[in-house]
Amino acid sequence: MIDKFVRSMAEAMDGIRDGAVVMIPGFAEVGAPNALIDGLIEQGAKDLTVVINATGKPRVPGVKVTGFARLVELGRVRKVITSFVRAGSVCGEAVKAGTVVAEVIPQGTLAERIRAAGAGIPAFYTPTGADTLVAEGKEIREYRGRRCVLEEAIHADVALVEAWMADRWGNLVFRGAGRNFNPLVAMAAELTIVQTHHVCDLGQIPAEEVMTPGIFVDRVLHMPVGDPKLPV
Amino acid sequence: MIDKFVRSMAEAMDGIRDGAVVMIPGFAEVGAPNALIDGLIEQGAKDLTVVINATGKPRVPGVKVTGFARLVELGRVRKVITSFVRAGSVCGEAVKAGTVVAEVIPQGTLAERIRAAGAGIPAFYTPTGADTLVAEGKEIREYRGRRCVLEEAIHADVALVEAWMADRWGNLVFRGAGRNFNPLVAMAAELTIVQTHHVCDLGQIPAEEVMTPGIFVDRVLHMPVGDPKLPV
Amino acid sequence: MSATEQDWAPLSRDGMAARAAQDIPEGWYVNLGIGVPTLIGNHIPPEREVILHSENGVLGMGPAPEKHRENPWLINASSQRITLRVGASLVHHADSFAIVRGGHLDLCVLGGFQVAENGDLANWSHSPKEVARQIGGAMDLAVGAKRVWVVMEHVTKDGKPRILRRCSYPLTASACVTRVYTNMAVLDVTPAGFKVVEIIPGMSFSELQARSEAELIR
Amino acid sequence: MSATEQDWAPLSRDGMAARAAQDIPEGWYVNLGIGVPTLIGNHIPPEREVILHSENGVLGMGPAPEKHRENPWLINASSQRITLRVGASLVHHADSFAIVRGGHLDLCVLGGFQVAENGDLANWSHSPKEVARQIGGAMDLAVGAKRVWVVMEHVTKDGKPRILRRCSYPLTASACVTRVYTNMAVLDVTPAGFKVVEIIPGMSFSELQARSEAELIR
Repeated sequence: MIDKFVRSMAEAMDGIRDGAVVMIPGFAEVGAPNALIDGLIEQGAKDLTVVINATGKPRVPGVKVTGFARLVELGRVRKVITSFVRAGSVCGEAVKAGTVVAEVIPQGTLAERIRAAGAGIPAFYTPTGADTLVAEGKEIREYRGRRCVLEEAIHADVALVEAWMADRWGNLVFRGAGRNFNPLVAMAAELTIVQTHHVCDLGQIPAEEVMTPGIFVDRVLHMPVGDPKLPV
Repeated sequence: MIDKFVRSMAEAMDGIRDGAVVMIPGFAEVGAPNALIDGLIEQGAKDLTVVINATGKPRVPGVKVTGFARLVELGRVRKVITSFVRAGSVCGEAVKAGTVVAEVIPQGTLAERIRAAGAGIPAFYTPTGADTLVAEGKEIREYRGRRCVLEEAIHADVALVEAWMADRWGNLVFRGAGRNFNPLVAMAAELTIVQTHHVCDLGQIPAEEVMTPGIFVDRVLHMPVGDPKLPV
Repeated sequence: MSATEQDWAPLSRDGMAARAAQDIPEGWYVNLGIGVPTLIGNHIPPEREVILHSENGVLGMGPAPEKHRENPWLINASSQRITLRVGASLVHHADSFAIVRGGHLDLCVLGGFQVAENGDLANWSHSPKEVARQIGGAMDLAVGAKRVWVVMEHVTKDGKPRILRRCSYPLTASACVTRVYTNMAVLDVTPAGFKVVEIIPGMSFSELQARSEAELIR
Repeated sequence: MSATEQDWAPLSRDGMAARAAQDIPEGWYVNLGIGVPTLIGNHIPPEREVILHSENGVLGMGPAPEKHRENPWLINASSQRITLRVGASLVHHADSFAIVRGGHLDLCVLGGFQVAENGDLANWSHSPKEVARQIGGAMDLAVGAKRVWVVMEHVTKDGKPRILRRCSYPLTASACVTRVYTNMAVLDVTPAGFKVVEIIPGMSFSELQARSEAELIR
């Protein structure tokens, strides 16, 4: 019997190596796999490349640094591929100090490069970013009269995913705007680890309503956490 | 008030021009927009380029030629982009006779090229087809040690779509395996025309369960037809 | 009235948003960028069906939720809690940006630092040397939408023009802007340059021109 | 027994399918091609959870439906009516081929005309001059799946070998096949060439070699 559920965070995080490329979805805390990020902090892998849409808000005095920013603060991140690095954020400071390398790219290009990895597309052209700083060093070709940039797929070793519902085959459903990057990173990683609010019996999710088929999922941890909070 | 419903087939077909590129989804009749194909036959546009996964089974004596094959038989199709041309089919005969040009490509490449048009990707690399006849004349580049073929997006003037449910904004739900190419062609065409089995009030389809958002849909015709038949 | 006294008042942020909202017809699919563009949503009458898109996968945003009736799972690209309109749909990020990049949005309205007379837009960075880079979805929107409008103050806080012959800040996209709504005027980007559509009451063409680097067309 | 008398019987189509089915472990995601490969599904015991994919967007096919209980909306890539297994999911064609091309299938099993010792596969056309071309999903599957097995008769109807040094028919994909199940043997494609895994009872290695163009490795 296929059973992708794991019983502990340690089991969920097992085997993540130093130097891994880790994808972290979520958009302003909605759909962010915060429990798994904490698990990764605990697990200890370092020298990570993290693929994440936004690298965090500016530090607020008195507010504890958590999540991805905490991973950066602990010196565990070597590189970040992202669409947002803010001045005054933990990551922004680390980039300024030269301890973290940032590849900052358009959000749509980020999403498409992740999907491309999952779909077996090694590279694609896009007009987004042509004639801008993000095209520097990239190949340009004209299609239908528009200059387009050649962008490569972003593959990951590990994806951390937050689902609303999951079954033992790893079929997933996301809630509201919590879908965002979750289905994409699940496709793009060698090892996809899911935290889920709810556990379903097999078949409880109708075939038409599965948002991420279990083929993209390796491990599922039942983690009934609260609703997402707005970032401070 | 936005209302994408049209009241007649003539209204649905209005403005399709000679020389148009028309996408026809469906997989062995499941999800095939047969009523709209009949409408197109009636409407009269000719010199068409048709993008369709399979161009039909061999002729069976005594069985009436319908659908796409009928369009070919009437001499209305100039070119077909497809993954299947069978010997002895109406299309196969037309290709042999030189009256129809066929571009036969891998099914996954076909799906991805259609999606690419809808997603604003003018071209992409894929290992599918490298070292085969379908790579002839195409650019090859190596990624991760594999030879990859450069494939371009396929845009359409018109997409014909079969939905199970639709609302007045054009939000669509497909049934079973009837989804197949339908959501893709809806994205890739300038004009997307839908036939739907059922009409829903706005809001009846939960936001999470919309399979094709109305932004990809221009016209919807209520066409409660029977279940798909297996091809002869 | 003496020549030095001004007989006009620039529009407020809400005033600019209201002005832009007037020009958005029913049935358009529209993405409203962060800042003043987001305010436009408040000025579209609810009976006018304009379908608002947000980069994080929401199509059909409704008005802001009432206090204590917020759904924490529904936010927009500005991380504000939102409601869904009846008829809304939710998709993942690649599908959401397929909407943007595939040319399906009728309009996106963005904030701007600078707009050039050829339609170049700069709205994300003041210098290529800046370490902090906040690109987000702006480059995708600027390239992908059928029309790109910019809403911004006509001049900077210290009075420097933003309506330029050529942008000095790093570009968001080239030749993308079709119209600009400022606190002083509405300008169309045409092949010949900026064409003035309207000026706020009391301001003359030459007063507007004096506050613009690019040459304006009447 | 005289030297001309054969002491062995080649496997039937079902025999080949049953043999291949033995080697598919629980938990694998598998695409079964048209023809004999499709029959493999009948030989996987239902309690062994193998998840079958079909190109038209089905993941988790179950056994064939009972007569008069068919769902006309559910078919496989061979246009046969199917059932869904509890736990199945349905996706569109681009997502279905993302599964294929993105390397997510543990295995696809294809029919073949010819397999070469370097793993080249020819299974869709007898000549580049053929007008009728039926490519379907074969090229995608051959390139995309983690493992590609081929099930085919060891020789053609007129006795010509299909296990070759080099394919003479147009390729489906190069260097993709990892294992071949014929009606006479199971062969692994290795860097050194075809390695014989097993031969049907009664057939000798030299008898198998005589029916193969490529040199076989014991």
